Formats: sequence, C-alpha cells, structure tokens
Amino acid sequence: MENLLEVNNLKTYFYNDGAETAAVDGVSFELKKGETLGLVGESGSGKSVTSLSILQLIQKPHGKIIDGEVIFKGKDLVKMGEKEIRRVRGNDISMIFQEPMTSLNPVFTVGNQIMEVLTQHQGLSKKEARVRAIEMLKVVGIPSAEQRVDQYPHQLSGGMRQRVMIAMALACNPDLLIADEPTTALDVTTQAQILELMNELKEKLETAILLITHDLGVVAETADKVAVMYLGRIVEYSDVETFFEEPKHPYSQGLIKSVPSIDNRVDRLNPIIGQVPHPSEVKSGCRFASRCERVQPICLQDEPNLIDLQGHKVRCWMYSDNWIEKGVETNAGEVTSSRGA
Amino acid sequence: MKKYLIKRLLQSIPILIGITIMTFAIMQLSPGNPMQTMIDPKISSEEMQRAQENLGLNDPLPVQYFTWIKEVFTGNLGYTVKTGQPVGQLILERLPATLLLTGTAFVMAFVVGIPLGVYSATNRFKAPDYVLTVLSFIGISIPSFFFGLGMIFIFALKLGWMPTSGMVTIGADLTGFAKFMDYVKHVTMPSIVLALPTIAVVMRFTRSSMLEVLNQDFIRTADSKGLSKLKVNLKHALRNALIPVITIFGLSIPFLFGGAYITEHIFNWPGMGSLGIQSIVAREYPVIMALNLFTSILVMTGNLLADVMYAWADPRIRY
Amino acid sequence: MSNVELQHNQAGLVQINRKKRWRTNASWKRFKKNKLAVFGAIVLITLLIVSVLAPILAPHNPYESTKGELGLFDVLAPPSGEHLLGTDSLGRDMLSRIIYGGRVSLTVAFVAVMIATFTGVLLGVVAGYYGKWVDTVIMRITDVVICFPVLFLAITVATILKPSLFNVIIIIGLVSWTTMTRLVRGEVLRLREMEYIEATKAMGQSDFIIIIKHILPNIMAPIIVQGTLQTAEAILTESALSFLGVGVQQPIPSWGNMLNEATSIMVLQFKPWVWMPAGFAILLTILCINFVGDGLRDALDPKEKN
Amino acid sequence: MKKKFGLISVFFLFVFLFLAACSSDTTTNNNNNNTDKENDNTSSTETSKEETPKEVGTVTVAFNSEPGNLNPVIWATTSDTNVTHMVFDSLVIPDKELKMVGRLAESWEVSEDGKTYTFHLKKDVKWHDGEPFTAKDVEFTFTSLADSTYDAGAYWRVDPIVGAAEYKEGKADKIEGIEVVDDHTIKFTTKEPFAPFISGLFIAVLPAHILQDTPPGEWEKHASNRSPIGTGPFKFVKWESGQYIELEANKEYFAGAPKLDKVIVRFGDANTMLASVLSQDVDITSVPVAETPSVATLDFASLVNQDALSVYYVGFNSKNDHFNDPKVRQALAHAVNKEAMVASILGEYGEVADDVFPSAHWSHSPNLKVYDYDTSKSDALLKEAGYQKNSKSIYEKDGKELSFLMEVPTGTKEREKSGVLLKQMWEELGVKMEIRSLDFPTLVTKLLPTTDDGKQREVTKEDYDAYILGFGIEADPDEYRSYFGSAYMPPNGYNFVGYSNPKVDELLEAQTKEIDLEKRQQLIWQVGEKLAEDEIWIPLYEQVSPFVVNNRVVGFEPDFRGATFNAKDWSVK
Amino acid sequence: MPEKLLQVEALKKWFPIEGDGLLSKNQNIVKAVDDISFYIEKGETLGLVGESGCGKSTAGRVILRLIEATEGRIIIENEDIRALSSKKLKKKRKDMQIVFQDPYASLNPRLKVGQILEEPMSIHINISKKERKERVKQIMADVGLNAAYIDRYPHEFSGGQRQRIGIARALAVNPKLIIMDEPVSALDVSVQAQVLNLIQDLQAKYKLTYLFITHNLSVVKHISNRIAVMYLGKIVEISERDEFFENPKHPYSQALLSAIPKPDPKLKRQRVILNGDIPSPVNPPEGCRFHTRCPYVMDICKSVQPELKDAGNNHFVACHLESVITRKEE
Repeated sequence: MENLLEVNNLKTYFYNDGAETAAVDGVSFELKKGETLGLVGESGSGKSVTSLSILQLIQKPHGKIIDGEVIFKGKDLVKMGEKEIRRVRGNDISMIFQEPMTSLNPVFTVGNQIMEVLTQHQGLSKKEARVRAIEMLKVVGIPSAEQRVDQYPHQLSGGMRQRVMIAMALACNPDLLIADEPTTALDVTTQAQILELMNELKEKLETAILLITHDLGVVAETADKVAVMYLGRIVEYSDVETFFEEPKHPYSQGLIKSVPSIDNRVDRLNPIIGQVPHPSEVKSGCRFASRCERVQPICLQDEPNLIDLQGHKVRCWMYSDNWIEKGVETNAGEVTSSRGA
Repeated sequence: MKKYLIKRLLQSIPILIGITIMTFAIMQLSPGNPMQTMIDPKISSEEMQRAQENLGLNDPLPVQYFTWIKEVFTGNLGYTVKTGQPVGQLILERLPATLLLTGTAFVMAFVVGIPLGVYSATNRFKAPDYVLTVLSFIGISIPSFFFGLGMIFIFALKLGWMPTSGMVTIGADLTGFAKFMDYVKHVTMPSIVLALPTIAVVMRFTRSSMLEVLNQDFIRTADSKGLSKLKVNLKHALRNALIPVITIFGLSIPFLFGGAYITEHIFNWPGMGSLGIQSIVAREYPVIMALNLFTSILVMTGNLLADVMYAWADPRIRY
Repeated sequence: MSNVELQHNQAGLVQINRKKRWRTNASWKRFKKNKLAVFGAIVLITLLIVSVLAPILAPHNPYESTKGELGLFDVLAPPSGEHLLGTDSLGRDMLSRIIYGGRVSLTVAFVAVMIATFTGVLLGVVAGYYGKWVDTVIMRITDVVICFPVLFLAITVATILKPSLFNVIIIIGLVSWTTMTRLVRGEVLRLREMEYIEATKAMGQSDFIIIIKHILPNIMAPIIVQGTLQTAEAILTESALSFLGVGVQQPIPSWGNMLNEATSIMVLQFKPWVWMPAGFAILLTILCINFVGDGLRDALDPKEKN
Repeated sequence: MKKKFGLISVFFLFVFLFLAACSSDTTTNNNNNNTDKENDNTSSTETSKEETPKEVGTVTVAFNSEPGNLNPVIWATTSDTNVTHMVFDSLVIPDKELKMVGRLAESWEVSEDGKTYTFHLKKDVKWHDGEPFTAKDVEFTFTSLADSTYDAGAYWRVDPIVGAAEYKEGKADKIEGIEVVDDHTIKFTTKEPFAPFISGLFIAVLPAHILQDTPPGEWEKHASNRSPIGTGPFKFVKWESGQYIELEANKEYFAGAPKLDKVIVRFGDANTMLASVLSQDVDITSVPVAETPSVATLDFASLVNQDALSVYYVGFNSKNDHFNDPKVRQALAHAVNKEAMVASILGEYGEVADDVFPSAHWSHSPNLKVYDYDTSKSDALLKEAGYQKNSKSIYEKDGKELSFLMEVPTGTKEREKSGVLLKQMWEELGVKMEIRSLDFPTLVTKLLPTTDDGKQREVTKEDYDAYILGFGIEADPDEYRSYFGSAYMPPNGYNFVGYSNPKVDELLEAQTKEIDLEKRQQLIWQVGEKLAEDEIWIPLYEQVSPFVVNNRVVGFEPDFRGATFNAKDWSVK
Repeated sequence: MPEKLLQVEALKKWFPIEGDGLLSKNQNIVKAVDDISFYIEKGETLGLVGESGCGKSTAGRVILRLIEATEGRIIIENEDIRALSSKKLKKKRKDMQIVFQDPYASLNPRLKVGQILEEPMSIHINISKKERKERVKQIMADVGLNAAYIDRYPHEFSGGQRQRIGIARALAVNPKLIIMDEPVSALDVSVQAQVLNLIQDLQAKYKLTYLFITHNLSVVKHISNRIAVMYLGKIVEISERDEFFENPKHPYSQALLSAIPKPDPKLKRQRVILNGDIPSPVNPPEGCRFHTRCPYVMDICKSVQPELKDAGNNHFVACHLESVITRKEE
C-alpha cells in the first residue's frame, strides 16, 4: 500500500539568543492509510515539534524547518506556501492537542469553532455547517448535542472538550489525524473513554493517526507502529508487537523497565540513570550514551545509524556488525549524574 | 447578569461613603478659605468674620460633613461661597463639555490604539512594530501641557487650521450640521492632546495582550484548522486580546479626567477641569469638593461599567 | 569580563560559577538585547551622574542672575560662549539650572516613588497575606483613592499643603501608591498559593519571616518594574504640578517649573532656549525610564524564561 | 464582535456630541426682550487669519477669569466688575483724576457741616427691561447694604450714614440718614463729616423691582446674578458658562447709545487668550509683561497700557526680632537696586516706587525720603543697629544671624521674580533670606492668623517674617488707614505688619474728617513721609498692565477704574 | 499490633464559595473532603488514590493544618492536631512534613539549596550553624544530591533533582510522618522511577511513615502497604495492597484499575468504561456519590449514602453492592 505520509530526514531547529537547538534532527517515518503510528518519548525528545513541523505550525522566527521533506499524498508540505498548506490543515490533516482546556478558544461556542472548519474547507453555509457540527458532536458521543453546540468550552468538562476537539478535527474527514498527547491531561477513567472513542473512530473512518505520547501503555493499546524518540532522533522504529515483545534499544528497554507495572510488582524499580541532557550538551556520539548502561567508547565517538533488523529499526551500535562489548563498567549505583541539569 | 449588577452596585456603596469622607477630609486640611481671597481694606474684618460664620465655616466638622451630605442628596452639592450658586447646577453646566472632550478622547484612544496595537503585535520583530513602540513611548512621555501649547502654536497660530481654544465659534449661532462641524473642529486638538498618552497605553496594552494570546494553544488550534492568518488574528486572537483591554477602559477614565484639568485649562475648554482650576485658585471649597465627588463617582461608574463589560465580553465569567 | 576569564583558569569551578550566575545573566542578557532599554539605561545613568555632580559640572550658580552691562541683569540672553544654553527670564544660566533642575526633578521622582512603593508594598503585602477583613479594609480604601484621578488629587492636595519641595514629594508619594498596592496584593495572593510558601508554613515558619524571606524577594521583579514606570509618572506629575504653579517653587529649579516658562507664547516663539532644554530633558528622561522599565519587565518576567 | 465595538464607539461619540449640542441650550439664555434675531443679519464667523470679517460693531474682550456673579454688591471682583461696569451704573464715579463726578446723579450738594449730601438724579433713565429708574432704586440699594441679612462685603459704604448701624442691628426699620425727597432726589446724612464717604457711593445701583422681594441675604442665589438687569450702556444677552458673556448695546442709554452693537466677554488662561488675539478671535486681552515682545511685532494689533494705581512692596513683621528695628528695614531698603529690578523684570512697563502711595495719585507726596541703592549705607545702618558680620559673612546680632523667610505669593511671575532678585541682592549684603512661594489664600492665613476655632487672632513673630504683595487705591486713600493705624491690627483690621506710630494714627484719623481736598492731601502726604522714614514697607515698583488691542478697535482706554470702563465709547473700524 | 501514627476521624473540609445569592445565606459549598476516616501505622505507606477533584490533596493539607478543617479529628501520636494552639502546632510541625507535586513551584527560587534545607532546622533544631551545614550535607547525600551543589539555586537543577531537594527539606527535621502529594506525577518516566526508589530507600533508612497521595494506580501499587480510594470527597474503599489489587470491590475501583492502559499490545481486555465525567464537588450527587456513573446502579444508591463496611481481610468498601461484586477481569 502506498504511503499516506512520508517524513524524510526532517530537521527543525530553534534559535534563541543566538543559540541553536536541534529539536528535531533528521527524523524519518512513514504512515499508511488507516494506520496508527505511536511516536513515543519523554519531554524534550522532539516528538511534539515533529508533529507541528508536519503542518508548518512551528513558531516563527524562533523555530525553523531547515531540512527534510514531508510528503503527504505525493506533495511536499514543507515546500508549500502559506495559502496552500492552509488548505491541507484541518481538511486533509487535522490535529488535536494535549490540553483540551486551552486548545479551544474560550470566547466562542464549541459549535462556532466546529462550524468554522466546515465553512472554511467545505464551503458549507452556516446553517449546513451547524447541522453537521451537531452531527459530529453526536459522533464523538456528546449527549444532548443540540444544546452543547451553543455552549462555551468552559461549560464542558475536560473529557467533553477533548471530544469536541476530536469532532472538530474529524469534521472534514481528514486522511490523517495528528494527536499530540491527547489524553495526558485527562483522568484515567476519562482517558479510557477517549482512547476507546479514538479506536472506534479510526475503524469507522479509516483515518491514519499519528499518536504522540509518553505513555507506553497508550501506545500499546492504540498504535500499529511505534517510533521512539530521544533528543530529536528516532532511536527505535518498529511495529507495535515486535517492539513490546523485544525492545532493542537500551533506552526503550529502560523506559519499559522504569514504569511500575500494575500487574507484576517488583520490590525495586530499575530506572535509567541520570537525566535527559540538553541537546547542546551532546557534542558527539550516541545521544543516549550518557545514560546508557552498556556504553562503549565507540558510542561516545560516533553516532550510530538506524540499523534495520528485518523491519525493526534501531539506532544502536550493539546491533552493528563490529560491536565488541568490553567489561562494562556501569555506574548504575550512582543515581546522580554529574552532568546534571 | 442582573444579580451581578446589583451586587456590584451594593459593593460600591462603602466606596461612595469613603469618597465623600475623603473629599471632605481633604478640604478640611486646607488652610485658608474663600473669604480670605477677598481680603479688602474697605471691608471690616468683623464683617468678614460674620460672613464666614454665616457660611457655616466655623461649625464643628461632623456638622459640616452632614450638612454637606444633605446638600449632596438634594443635588445642590452646596452653594459657592462667593456667588451662592448651587454647585450642582454649576457642574451640570460644565459636564457636557467635559464629557464631550473626554468622551472623544476616550473613543479616539481605543479606536486608534487598538488597531495600532494589533498591527504592532502581528508585525512583531519587524520595522513597523519598532516604530510604533518608540512612538508609543513618546506618547506616554510627552507632558500634556507642553504638547498642548505646541499644538496651539503650530496648528492654530502658525498654520491657522484650528481654532486656538474654546468649544464653539463664539457669536456664530450655528445649527444642525454646521454646529456639529464646529464642535468637531474645536474638539479635535484638545482631544488629541488628552488622548495621546491613552492611545499609547491602549496600544501597548493591546499589543502585549495580543502577543500573549497569539502564544495560546487555541491559536495553534485555529492555525491547525487551516484558517487564514487574518481570521486567526482578527477573530480568534483579537477577541480574546480585547478582554483584558477592557480593564484599560476603567483605568483610563481617571487618567482622562485628571488630564482634562490641564487640557481644558490650556484650551480654555468650558468643562469641569477649567472650573476646577478656577475653583482651586479661588478656594471655592464647595465646588472643589463637588468636583472631587463628581469625578470620583464618574470614575467609579466607569470602573463598574468596565467590570460589567468584562463580564459580558468573557463568557467564562459567570454571574 | 576579566572575571569570567579568571574562572576559566580554575577548570574545576568553571561550570559551577557559570551556573551560579546563570539567572542574573539570563535577565541581563535579555535586557542587553533590548537596545532601547540599554540606551535608556545609559542616558539615565549619565543623567544621574550629572545630577550628583551638579556642583562640579554646573558652570554657574543656578540661583544667581548674571549681571550684564550697567548693573542690569542679562535676561533671556541667547546661547553664547558664556552661557551655553542662554539665560532665563531672570538672567540665570540655563545650563546650570537644567543640571540642578535634574537634581530636583529626579530627587522628587525617586523619593516620591520610594514613598509610594513603601506604602504600596506594605499595604499590598499585608492585604494579600492576611486576607479576610484586613484585606477588605485595605482594598476598599485603595478603591476609594483610586477613584480620584492622580493628577486631580495631586493638584487638590498641592493646593492645600503649601508648595515646597518636601510637600511635592509627599503629595506625589501619597497619591500614587494604589497601583503598587493592587499589584503587590495580586502577586502575594498568587505567591501565597505557591507550594514553597506552603512548605515553609508546614515547617512552622513565622509569618514575618515568610514575608521577608520568601515573599518579598520573589515579588521584587514586578515591584521594580512598577516602581520604574511610576518614576516616569512622578516626573510628569511634578512637571504638571509645577506647570500649574503648585509644584516645586522658584527659585529652586526643577524641569517642571522651568518648562513653566514655556507657557509663554513669546518664549515659545522667540526664546526657544528657555523651554527647549527643560522640555527635552523631561521628554528624554521619561522616555528613558519607560524604555528601561519596559526592558526590565521583559528581562525579569519569568514567563519569558523559555 | 469587531463590528459591535465599532458601532458602540460611534454611538458613544454621537451621544457626547449630542449632549454637548444640547448643553448650549440649557445654559443661561434669558433676558426676555432680547432675541437672537439680531444676530442673524450679522455675517457668519469664519475665523480665518488674514482677513477679519468680524461682525460689524462687535468687540470681543478677554479676561483671565470668569465672573462669579453679576450682582455688583456681592463680593465684587475685578472679573465681575469688568462686566458689571458695562451693565450697571453707579450714582457717582471717579474721573481720571479720581475726583467723583455724577453718573446717575445729575448733580449733588454737600451741606455746610459736611454731613448731608443731596443727589439730584438723572431723569428718563430706564432699566433694561423698560422700568423707569427712580430714587426708590437708590434708596433700595443702599438700604439693602445695611440689611441684617446682607453680608457680601459692601456694608462699609453705608456705615457712615446716620442710622445704618441701628438698621443693621434691627433697632430701626429704616435707615434714618437716607431720605427720598422725590422720584429724582435723594438725601444721605452721615453721622459726622467723613471725607471718603462720597467715594463709597461708587457702587452700582440695583433695580428695586427685581430684587425687592428677596432679602439681601438670599441675593447670592438670585437668578438675576446670572442675567442682570441694569441701566448701563450694554444689556446682558447670555452667559455661556466657562466660555463667554454676550452683551448688546442699550440703544436707549441715557448718555447716548454705545457705538458698538455687541461686546463679548471671554475668559480663559492668559496664554490661550493671547493666542486667540493672535488668531484674531479676540480683540482685546491683557498681556503679561513678559509676553509683550510677541505682541509688539504684530501689524494688526497694538499695546495699550492700563495704569493700576498700585505699588508692589515688601512688608515686614514688626514683631520680628530683626525687623522691630527701623534701621534694619532701612538698611535693607538701601540694598535694593530697584532700577535693575524694574529693568530686568518689567522693562518699560514698570517704574521704581519710593512711596507707598501710587505716584500718579494725589496722595503721593513729592518730598519724601528716598532710599538710594547704596550698600555702604546699609552696612553703616546695620552696624548702628548692632550687627556684625560673622565668619560666613552674614550679619548677626547677639549671636543671631540676620536671616528670614520671605513669603511670595504665586500667580504673577513678576512678583515671584522680584523675590528671587531680592534674595540675591540681600545675600550680597550679608543677609540670609529664604523664599517660600505660596498661593495668596495661604499667605493670607499667615498674615491674618486664626485660632483653632476659626477666630482671628493677633499676629505673633512666628506667623511670618516678610512678604511681597501689591497694594492699590481703588477710590480713596483712606484705604491705607486700616493697614497702618495701630487700632487696626488683626483681628481688628489689616495692619498685620504691626505698625504703630501715634503720629500716623493721628494723621489718619484727621484726614477722614477733612472735607477740603487740599488740606486732606497735606495730611496724607505727611502719612506717606512718616511711613517712608519708618520703612515698614519697602515700596519696590509700580507697574502698568499692558493690553493688546486689535487695531480695528478704536477708543479702548483702560485705566485704574477698569478695562471696560469706557466700553460705550469703543468702536470698530 | 503495630502502633498507629496517624488517625483521622470523620474529617471534613467544606469550602464555601460565593454563590449567586446576593444576601441569602445559602451559599454553595464545595465538600472537598466529606467525612473521611482512616489511620496509618508507624512505618507504613498509605496510598491515597483518586482522580482530580476528589479531595485527596485537600485531605493532605487539612491533616497538616495548612488548611483548617471544618470538622473531625486528626490524631498524631495521641495528640489532636486540631486542638493545638498555634504555638504548640509550630513545634508539632517538626513531626509532620510534606512533599509537593510541582518541583518548580515548591522551591523558593531565590534561595540556595543550602538555605532551603537549613531553614526547617533553624526553626526546630537547636544546633550551631556549623552543625547545620554538616547536617545539610548529610541530607543531601541521603537524597542522592552532590553536596557540592549546596550553593546552587533551584533553577539550576532538573525536575528530578528538585524533587530530591523537596524530599530533603521534608527530611531535614527528622519528621515522623511525610505526606507525599503526587511527588512523581510531574516527572518524566525515567526519572520518576529514580525518585520512587529514593522514597522507598529513605523510608527504610529513617523508619518513615508516608501518606502517599497520587492518581497513578501503578505507582501506588508499587509503593504502598495499604490503599484508600477517594471519590468526590469520600473514601470508597480501603484495603491492604495485595488484597485490593487482587480483589477490588468497589465498582469505581474496578473501573479505575481497568482503565489503565497496559504496555502489552497483545492484551485485549474487556474494559469497564464509565459513563460521563466526575460530577462537580459543588452540590455532589445525593446518595452514593458514584451512582451517576456506576454500571451497577440500584435505586437505593440514589438516596442512601453507603457506609464503609468491613468486607473481611481488613478490606473496607462503601457500596451497597459489596456482596455481589467479584472481580470481572480475566
């Protein structure tokens, strides 16, 4: 099947006070129709910037896409002009965000905000748009949609607002939905509702989803493929079953081990040491080297490429042919990294 | 909404009482009284003292306060010491002129300030923003009397485009549109002088409010929906940015009324400000007190109005 | 700068020292980036130095009328080698008066703002921290005072208290504390909810220490910014009062009462040296204070950190 | 939303304009028989600069402050009389030499004993509303001044009349000394011969038919205060509060109709009004001396000076430890370079003054002591008084430096400048002086101190040291009596300098009884000479007040009686 | 039987909020904490779980008297905290400390780490400055901070390190009870694990007693001895940890447990998806607070508030259904 979206070697850098920060540094992945890709990483990994870069929503002039292409249905979104990309936004590709509280405009009714997309892209009249908006609210499971459509965001609960966001995003039947941490700000019971809803809609509408999250549980339950990001790089990329069966990158392994499990209890967690460094602190070598338990001299010198192991890609020297593991001196006992801050 | 209004009105009662007490107290601290500006060798000091006595200037303070409050309730607000005119009437005569001036300045401040602020914010880091920023600083920094005199000098005296002062062309009994235009001509310069700092403040405030809103998540949402930049800026951003600007409504009112003192004085505008200056010179306590009271009530009302508008403009505020 | 180089020699300490200075550096960096603010700061510092050194820098006695020929006074003399900015209507050297006038105007503004700031911060902290009826009482009083336009109040009070330098300072101080009170109260209310304040309460710290050690230092930034901007307002208020003849009185020169001379059409028209310097000085000072205040606001604003 | 905001703004703008438009209709616009119709035939006022298509026969004159009321017997101020002089007439009026001549009085006789004045009134005089003017009006006016409820500052005028005090106290139901002989004859009888009495009658006569139903105590609130009816050359038309008062010619004026059709009196800040003259919106206004250069160059206007009969002076508190010694005051007088002061501050608009009496007035003595500028004389005088220069070159006596505080009222720049120059001159001499600027009412609280309960009390040496003020004669030099008579120290009068000289007391009392002007003049000259010796005031200068007048106005001649005194004779080219 | 360190009895915290009523008395009341009772034994960790707005954080603050309770008793070592005078309370504060959620808001940005850690000591422990310094260094080492950082400011640390400082501050006066208010929720997963380990290590070392407040069931399972579940101001279930996870009785607890996404794509579970959202704590529902969302709602639930009842095994549930519920999953 043809790829719906292809991101190739995307680089988005930020410039502040003359300093350059590589927030997204050569990210590539692809997404097919109806497929869900989970983009996983901790804060600062560049996953949100990646999603924003796709639609050129990076805040200028601080952030800039400096390289790479984003091919959507054969067209490079990066090269599109302001007018052209606007026709894609909300129509072919739409987004939902982490904070349903702040992502809706507080001074307009939810109906108004949904109708806006429809009048903009589908050329519907206000009346038609309103009918459709109510319909969409019903689709996302909002009770008494006829009344809700005239309410303001603050009159709705967090879960409802996220439903409204989804309704808005799906109003024009987009081919791709980018969901940036859609459930992080929600309570668990509400999160369950929203995840359920998204899965349901995905089946029904055959929308491809780029799901950005830090929660491996969410990925496992919703995604078909997983990409793990660390400091602007994809470090592991595979389908979801393979990934959870046998995570290959030490970072992925660490992540999974860090999370206390609800099912099996261990007496002591086994965390990754240290903190995520600031991108500027990593001068050369593997970006994870400072926290890796199996670090070797080569890791500090050169950065590994994404190595393809039968479709399971991983960015680690361990899987290269010339990997020689010497007696590992872990400093696992010391939880504090002197690299600090 | 009604409940909210009533609540706010009730809350303003203690403030009103405070205003009257403060107004009264300020006057009481003052040395000298209007009788003393009329010192005249021909009038015996006994006669002066008797007049003073008759005016109640020698009564105990609480008595004077309540006498005054009674006058406030009758609407007379007392009588001028020298001419015995009801002060309320005097102020009412001047009120329309002041409202015309401050009202025009007020409208000007927002009608000019808001678009400039929006323009500045949406052109951040570009030349127009810098130019407007510097201009707004100058607007805040220029003393109004200086600016006013300069305007008179240039536009009235040198160029002869504008009348030097006053509110109407005296002696010309104009009607209808001609009368309206006559007002427009006369109100232009003083209202610009009065409005300038407020324009600058409104502009700065709108700008920063816009910038703040432009950083909000829902703007990103609007962008992601594929709306045009103009629609994002004018519908989503401006509407939200204007809500805090409403507070400037309230804040600018005392500023404009204060500024009206000097502006009216310079432009000989027949409003409450020039009355105030006259009265201060003449130590007309009842007038000064009434003006203080009147202005502060206007300001309070303005603030009240701003609060109500705020509540009205922001659907998040419930009553 | 040499400071930094020195630290680099002691390799081990480099990082720590750099980090220690990070906060101030970041604010300073942001401030430095704002060219208007830097310009303003430089001008202001120059003005301050000139004011402090007035007795040394002023070429003439600012109070003394220059005697011209025939024992008459050399009034309204245009700029010349002797009087670089000419003389005023009493034959006094304009340059010297501008320099001394700056001293007076700046003193008035700074001291008045200090009074306003002290009052405002005190009331604001008390109202915000203790809340309840204390808050209600203080804020109602503030509401009352706010209803009186500052200039209006200043004029009235200035008429009542007889005009003198001291009184002008007191007046401006006493009528302009309300904004600070509101600001500080708001900040304290916000801060009071901060977890570190709760943590301090949880360890049984006394209110006084909490205010001094934990609250005040953390609201210094807005206080400084507000104080700066208020200084500009104070200078304007002083000059407006002087313009109306109830401010700083002759023969003490203040920029405001020097500008009072400009209220004459004759002077406006024929003797520009009498009003231009004072007008320019006021404009420049307020402008620079505003620049600096704005720069500080951006530099000290925690929201701009990222 | 945006649209809404725009609409609201426009709405507000219109509301304000509407309010303003209405306001002009709500202000005073009475005087029934005057309609606006007359104005219609006058050309519309397009106020462009070069051409002056002013209304024919209209002169606009501007003053610095708005009248308080237009009832001339209620606390009349200059701004009031500038208007009331045109609307009202008085029984008598001073001429240029300050001799009283008749206005509403055709003639009068004084009895041999100098106590009875019989006035014969002009006939055919009509009030502006058509009512005839009679002796009843005169009686009414002067009786009202003695009414028990009246307290607006003119009682002193009738106080010398027999029975006035009794009437005031309610012991009589009419004033014995005022007697209407017939419709056009009225007789006043004074208790004893009182020279200044006739000057006191220089006050407007009020229309009895308008005011008789209102007790004088209530006049302050009477509507006619803002729409007066008089007998004068101009009729009141309207008063736009804060803007202007419009008067029109009284064509039936008994002394001949005015040459003008209309006089408009405007009021406002001096600079603004001057600007209006420059833009030719205003024809006449007073010019601060400092402003004269900007007017002198105009081709369409000229300067006209008004003589004010007043003297600016430094007054000393004689209770002060330094100033109780006349030698100190004399020494200070010798150290004032009055010529330089006048030249610097006033230029051609001032003249050095050596007498407390204005030099243009008959009370000015030509042979009094003059204190020439000579600091060596000052030094000598101070040494005589027991002062020595200390290490700081400041005179001191018994360890107390000769230093004092000078109170300078704000308001006129000339006065403030004088203070500054005096400080400089006296500091050169070795005297320390600080200036305290304060506004006039505040200064008054120092000169006429009150106790806590508002009663006036005596001046002490703490109240003040010295001050600068101006003092002028309005009609009669008797006004100086309450300033220098030892019986008139506060709270009994205005002798706040605390001057006491039995000889002067005697002279001041004597002159009131001297009906013969020449003899009276001699007495007053002696007062002036005594005062110059003691130098309790240091006269500084006299000053004329320049007016700028548009050249199209002919006949504007302001003098000590006021600026609008001869408005009847003004005309336009 | 182990000693109870903390006993909470019938604790209530009602916040009046300004209502519509102008002059009327019937203000709205937020029943943030509404009649809860529990105890914590010495040395154990009680996990207090619930979703946002359930009142768990308020409960923590009320126990420390950072907020005054409306009703109820808080007994720490036989002393009623609510009855203490403010002076005595200050002394008592030595025994009870708190660690907050937000590592950024919980440290005064103007103070150095050393100063932050010294402050509680200077209030409660009478030792010299030098000793204090030593103790600060000791505590820093305890929480895994390099003592060389003593003169650094909070902003120079990462979130995880700040949380360590927060813990160190609580430890500084040797408290008996520490209330952990969501101490790891704001941290990235990899760091969260580090801090959780630290919290456990310290408990062992200093014999601390924790009230661990969190919304994260996985975390609570990892760290607690006993678990209490709160819903809208009420405790609906309280039990030993293992008992709870094996046999959750309250329908809400069951829904909570089943809602957690698990990192195992192969596991396709039958979820209990609740209807709607948590109702507002202003005017909460009558009867059982959970009845509006409960899949097993009965008539009685709408009117009668269930009491906490012993279900055996030291397991208490507040549900009218308790007898019929068995664990559904698998």
